[in-house]
Amino acid sequence: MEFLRRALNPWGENVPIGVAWDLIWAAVIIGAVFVVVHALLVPKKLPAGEIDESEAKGLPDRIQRHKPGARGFHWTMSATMFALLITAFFPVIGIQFPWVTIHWIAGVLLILTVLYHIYHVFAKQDIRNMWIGRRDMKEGSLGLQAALRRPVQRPRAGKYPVDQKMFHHAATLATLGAVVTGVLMMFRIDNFLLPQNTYMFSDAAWGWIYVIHGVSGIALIFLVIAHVYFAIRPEKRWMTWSMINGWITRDRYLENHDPERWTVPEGEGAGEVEGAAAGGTGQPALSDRA
Amino acid sequence: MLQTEAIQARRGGFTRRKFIKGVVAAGATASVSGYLFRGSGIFAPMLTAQGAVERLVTLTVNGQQRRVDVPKYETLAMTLRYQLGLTGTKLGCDRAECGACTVLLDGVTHYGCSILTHSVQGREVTTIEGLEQDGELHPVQQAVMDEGGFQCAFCAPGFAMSMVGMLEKNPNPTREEAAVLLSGNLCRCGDYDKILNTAMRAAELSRSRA
Amino acid sequence: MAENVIGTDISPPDLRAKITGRARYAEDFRAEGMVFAKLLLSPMPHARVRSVDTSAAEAMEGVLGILRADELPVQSEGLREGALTDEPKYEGEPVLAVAAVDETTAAAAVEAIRVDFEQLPFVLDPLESLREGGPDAHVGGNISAGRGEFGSLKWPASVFEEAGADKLPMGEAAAEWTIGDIETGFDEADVVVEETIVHQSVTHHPMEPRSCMAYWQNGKLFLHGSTQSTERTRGGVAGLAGVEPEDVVFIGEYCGGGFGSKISGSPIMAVPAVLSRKIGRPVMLRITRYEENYIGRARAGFQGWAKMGFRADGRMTALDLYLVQDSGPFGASDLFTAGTVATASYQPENMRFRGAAILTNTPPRSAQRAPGGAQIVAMLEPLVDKAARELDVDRLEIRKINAPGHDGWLGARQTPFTSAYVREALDLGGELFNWEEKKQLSGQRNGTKVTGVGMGLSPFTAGSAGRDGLLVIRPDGKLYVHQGIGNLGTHSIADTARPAADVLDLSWDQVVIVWGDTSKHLPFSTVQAGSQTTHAHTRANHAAGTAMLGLLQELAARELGGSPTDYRVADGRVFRAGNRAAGMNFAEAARRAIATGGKFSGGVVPEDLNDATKAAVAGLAGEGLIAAARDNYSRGGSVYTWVATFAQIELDVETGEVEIIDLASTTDCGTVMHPRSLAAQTNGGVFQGIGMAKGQRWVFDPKWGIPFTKRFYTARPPGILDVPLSPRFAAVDEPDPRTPVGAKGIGEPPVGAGEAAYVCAVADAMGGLCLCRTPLTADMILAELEGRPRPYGLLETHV
Amino acid sequence: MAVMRDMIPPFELYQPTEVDDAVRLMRQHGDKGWVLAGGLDTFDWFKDRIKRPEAVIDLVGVEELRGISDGADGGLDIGAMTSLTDVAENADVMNRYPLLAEAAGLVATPQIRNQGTLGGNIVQDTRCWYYRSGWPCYRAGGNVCYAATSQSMNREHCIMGASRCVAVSPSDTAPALVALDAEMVVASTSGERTWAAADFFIGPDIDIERMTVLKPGDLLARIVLPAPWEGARWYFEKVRDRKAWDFSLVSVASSLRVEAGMIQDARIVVNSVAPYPVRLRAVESAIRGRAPSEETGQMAGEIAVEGARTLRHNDYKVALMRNLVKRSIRDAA
Repeated sequence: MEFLRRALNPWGENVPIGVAWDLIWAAVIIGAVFVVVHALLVPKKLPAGEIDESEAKGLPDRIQRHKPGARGFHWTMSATMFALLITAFFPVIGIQFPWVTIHWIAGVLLILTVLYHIYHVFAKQDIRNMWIGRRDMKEGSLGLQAALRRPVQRPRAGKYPVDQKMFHHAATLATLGAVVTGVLMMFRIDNFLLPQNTYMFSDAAWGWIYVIHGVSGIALIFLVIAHVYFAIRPEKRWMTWSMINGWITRDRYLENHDPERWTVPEGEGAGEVEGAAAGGTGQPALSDRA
Repeated sequence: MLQTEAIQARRGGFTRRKFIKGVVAAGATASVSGYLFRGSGIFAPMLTAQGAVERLVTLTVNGQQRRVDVPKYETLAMTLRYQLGLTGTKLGCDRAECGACTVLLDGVTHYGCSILTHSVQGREVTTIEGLEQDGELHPVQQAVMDEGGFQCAFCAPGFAMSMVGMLEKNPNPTREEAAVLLSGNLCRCGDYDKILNTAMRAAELSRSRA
Repeated sequence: MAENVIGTDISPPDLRAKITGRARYAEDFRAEGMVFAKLLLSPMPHARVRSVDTSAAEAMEGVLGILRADELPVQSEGLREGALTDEPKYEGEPVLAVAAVDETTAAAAVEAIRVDFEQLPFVLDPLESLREGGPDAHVGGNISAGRGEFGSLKWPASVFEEAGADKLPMGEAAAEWTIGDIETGFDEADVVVEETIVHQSVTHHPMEPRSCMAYWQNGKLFLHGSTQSTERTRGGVAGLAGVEPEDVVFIGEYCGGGFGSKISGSPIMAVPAVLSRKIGRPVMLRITRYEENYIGRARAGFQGWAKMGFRADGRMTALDLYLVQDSGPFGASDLFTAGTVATASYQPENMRFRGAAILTNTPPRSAQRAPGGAQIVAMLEPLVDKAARELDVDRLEIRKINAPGHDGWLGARQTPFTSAYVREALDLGGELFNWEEKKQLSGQRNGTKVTGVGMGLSPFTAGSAGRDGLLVIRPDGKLYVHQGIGNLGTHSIADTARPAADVLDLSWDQVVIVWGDTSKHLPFSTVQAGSQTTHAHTRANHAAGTAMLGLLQELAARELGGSPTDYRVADGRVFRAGNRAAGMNFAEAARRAIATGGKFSGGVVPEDLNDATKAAVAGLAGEGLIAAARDNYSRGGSVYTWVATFAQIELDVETGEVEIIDLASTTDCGTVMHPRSLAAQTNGGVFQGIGMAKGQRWVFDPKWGIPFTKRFYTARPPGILDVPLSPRFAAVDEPDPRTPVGAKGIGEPPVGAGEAAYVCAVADAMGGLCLCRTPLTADMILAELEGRPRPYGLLETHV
Repeated sequence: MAVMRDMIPPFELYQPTEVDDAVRLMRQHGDKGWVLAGGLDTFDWFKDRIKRPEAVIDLVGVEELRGISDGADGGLDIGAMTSLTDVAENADVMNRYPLLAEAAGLVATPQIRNQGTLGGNIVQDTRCWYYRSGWPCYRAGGNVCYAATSQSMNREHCIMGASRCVAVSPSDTAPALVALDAEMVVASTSGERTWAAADFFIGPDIDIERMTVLKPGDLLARIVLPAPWEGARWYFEKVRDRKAWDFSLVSVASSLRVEAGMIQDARIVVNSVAPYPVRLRAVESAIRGRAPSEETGQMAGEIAVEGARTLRHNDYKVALMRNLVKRSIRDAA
């Protein structure tokens, strides 16, 4: 299978012009296989972990996991991401419509959200939450064994479980790849933000830019598939809900998170208004244990 | 030429089978020391796929039936020049732009460089060599002699064929009409004035002969 | 008596062959076992071949051989062009050639060859190369310093800033000459006009591409090619093949148009010549229109500036000219001709000519019908109109005021003309076109169409001196005129034989023309360039005819007694004056000549003949009464022809389209040899000029240095609907005193006349506004009329 | 790989005599197949060795694709393989749809009109010389438009409808057919489908590699001229550099229904200003109820060029389009 699309430039030099579109299907298939295999191997319900009530004191019943800003970012980003993937790949697979303008505008939005996110994590959040350390490694291996029904003590994570961190970093890489090349590619299309500058780079350089853009986009297809799959997994739904309403229950917290690694300071509970509003929606999340 | 005539003319050649096959007819196979694309070299073993045409075709050129082994991608001008030895049909651009290769198919002017030989089976092909009838010049040729037509004359055969086609369409053209009917041919010597004189003279001669 | 054939219309002896398809041009020849060659063209405008991998191609069945540049006797080096090169200087320059059993295989083989090119800096626009640090077309430099050496010409940035975007920058010139004092000239002027003007380069595009076929037999090279001058091509071919001229048989019976691009064959002839020897098979190299666009030569373009001063009475007191020439990769001499030609219509009292010929990475230039002349006429004539308007002098009148008389002079050295009936030609044209009435129509509007009338006066060299003539009277009583000149389509192959027939008072049907194959013993003749043929070769054949007359008289006296002067020649007989019975016919003369031998049948020949002619005579010796002679007629002065063309056009102000309503041309080209052919030559040249003015294009992508006008439909030579249906023509028909025949050439002058007449007529329709660029396409005209931005910068080239 | 031109690469040739066989062959070979009608666009691609199909399906023998006949509900049916000459000189076309006859009669040259087909003229590929040079541009599947840069030679390119690609539609008959509200009947193995001429042409924003809705396997079978626009007032003009063998710099086609000196209904189409024939709906509605006068034309012209975006060398097209739209109303007969 060809990984690149190549062509002769006007001077007869063989240059890359983009990624082979067959890879779209490769990504879809790999994604599907992953989902199926995972669904078959990993049990939907994990045994409830022990809760040490002693740790509970002083904690509100609802603990905020995602600040509104973080959630806002997440959902705008996912919206733009879907817009980008649809406008990018549907025309290629034969569902045709005027896509270019939507695509680059969605891209610009994505960039804005990413910029906001970067600002947000540095200003408002503790980036260490995303670092992968030795304990994350241990957590990872134990988690894997637990998932494979090994008789091990299921580890408790920091604010973010290691698999979530890994996904985040993969997504970051792919997104940055697509974003950076995407900005450059805007110099080759007619838009009101950047002047057209077709010959800014050599054909070969341009070719590689298009390749990276394609590869990133195709990688994102797989990542999105995996992400959505986990989001709807029963045993992870409480996390999904937390991305909607922002909080998790104290029990969830104690069961899945290591207070040493994710210490919830006093009063760091979910705001009353939000709590009330989220109360109802919170229920299913609560009811799935017991 | 009328629509229906065109269809008749073409039907003539075709057996009504699913696919057109070369009409097998009398007439010796033309020397297949045929030049340009004798199909030897790396393409010799190209097999004929199911339902595809056969290489051996029978052409009707200047009233004679000629059996030729023609690659499927060969144009009529090449077949005429390099297989049938009819070099009067010139190649000025090989792109249907200059008219030096103009021939008649069923009396209608076509660019010989831009039609497949396989597409003209069953159609009457007339080239410059076919105008002269036992020593007597065609009115168009006579007109050229009378008017001292053409300079380098590389375009002459093509122009002559266009004039013959013109007479079929409009035996009594004005100078303007003649120019329009000859507008598919280029003359780089710029001898258009003399060419138009020739065309008008040709019309005059053919009227008087008819 | 004499002169009975000259001045009448004849049917050229080759016409029947041409119109029955029997005329064989180079690509119509076949040889037993003939194979085909294809060229690999450079994909880059300037590059160096690092390495070539031909293994895949050589492995193909049917591939017979590959020819590389280093195998050619004539190598591409510096300003010398080779048929193939490892340092291509323009996109499309042939790099190597492949021979195979058929073209399909050859083409596939070329595609299978891997060439690793090192891309080198290139330049398309001469002005870019003139900037400090600007790219050069050659590694060695951007101008020719003579003797094949390169030089470098760069102008400081200040020169460009001074000029701005809309005026030609004029730095240090590479060539310069003056007449009188230019400043004084402008001081004396009452009106001064000035413009920056661009003239596009234009590909020749003859109908017949320069295909050629070659094979070897007993160490002799047989080459079928397309050329303007047969005998003078043989030597060139010998050089290309690396053999002696006597080992070359060149066959070129017909030439499908040359217009200066096939003066003595083409460099590409080396490919079949050398390749066929290498593989031991006849090789046909079919040149396609696409390839012809690259190797087929082009007219050099100019970016120029002109300033003219006139006295109130219309006399030109000063002409200041600066031309930057686009010389292509190997140079062109249009620039120098242009300056000279400018003097031939205006006889400026003071003049300064400055110019620079800059090398560029665009297809090679060569002479093209009035090289330099056509360009400068089309560039300057609109300025003369501009001045005429300001002076309120009639446009025809102002040309008559400045036109040379018989005391006229040419160029920097101010050499005298042999004859100049310019005013006569202008008057004749004024009548023919009905100028006085037509000029009233100027600016008249009819619906969306505006009428414009204009004229162009175009001088150009019309011959110098001939070489040798060779005649044979064979026992069949016919006069065989051996023509070393080529059959380039002008009918001169026949017309130049007429003087011989006339001197011998022989009817035309008794004349046989021998031409087109150097094995047929052809004399060394003039090259067919510079409108030489008619003037020069009528002289040569007149000399040969006179020699033949002498031999006939001598032979008769010897055989029948008396002295040679007692004998007359007429109607194919030589006889005693006053007694037609006492003599013999040519057949008898031929037999007696053979019997007598010696100088009568080629045993002895004049010493001053060229060796090639001597060899030809030796080859014919004993076959009849043979006369060969060199043209020793007067050589002083400059032989010039003038053509005046008048045009009436209609300009559609809503579309910018122009239609030519009426066109009339007149000429002073000395004695009219062949009226119908002369009219055709003139109209043809005028149409070629109109084509250049109206829309023949030469467009490159500046980033890649690759041309797009490679096909007829993008290059746009004029078609039959782009020119007027009934152009009119008349000639002054006054003999030029410097030649016994009185004929001057006509090939070149018409081009500039047609081009200028068109440009001036369009300017007239636009109220005297000169767009100062050719081609003058609808988009440019419309943009101007609508007051929209110019489609192209004033100095922009290759558009 | 070295570049080679002017030699047709070998292919397998099929000459079906029935449409069914033709479309079956077309489906069988998919994008490795090529439909050959008149061939005047085709052979340029083949000789440049840029398009190299494995199988060529020559329609020369498919008689049902030829000929002009009365349509089912009035109007006229024209087989896609009918030669342009036959279209231009057919009595019915000349009398009932002179606009089409005129347009067909102005194509290239007599020889090309004799051999070229109406279908071929409609579906022919663009003449952008960057694309035609085989450069890897967007339209050729690449990642760049060579014609839209600050130094490109784009005198012939578009002033509207561009989306990355700035090539224009070269067809002369296309604008005429849109102006006549013709229908395109497309055959494929899954039966026939009909498109309004206006929807038949697509821009690069939707598919940068095609100019029409036709996909591999689709065959333009015939063109249906509807009764409604029979005998309407019309105007066609093609501005070009040469009077023969040239493509339009800009062309205009209009159908006007005029009653009591007022325009009741109109269809005005301009070509070679966009990648597809541009139907000027805004102009059409603006001129309804007005007299076909110089003023109306002037106004129409101004509306027509609103939003035009020029490239380096094609600004003149704005003026040319404006003037031609004016003429198409003022001078319609």
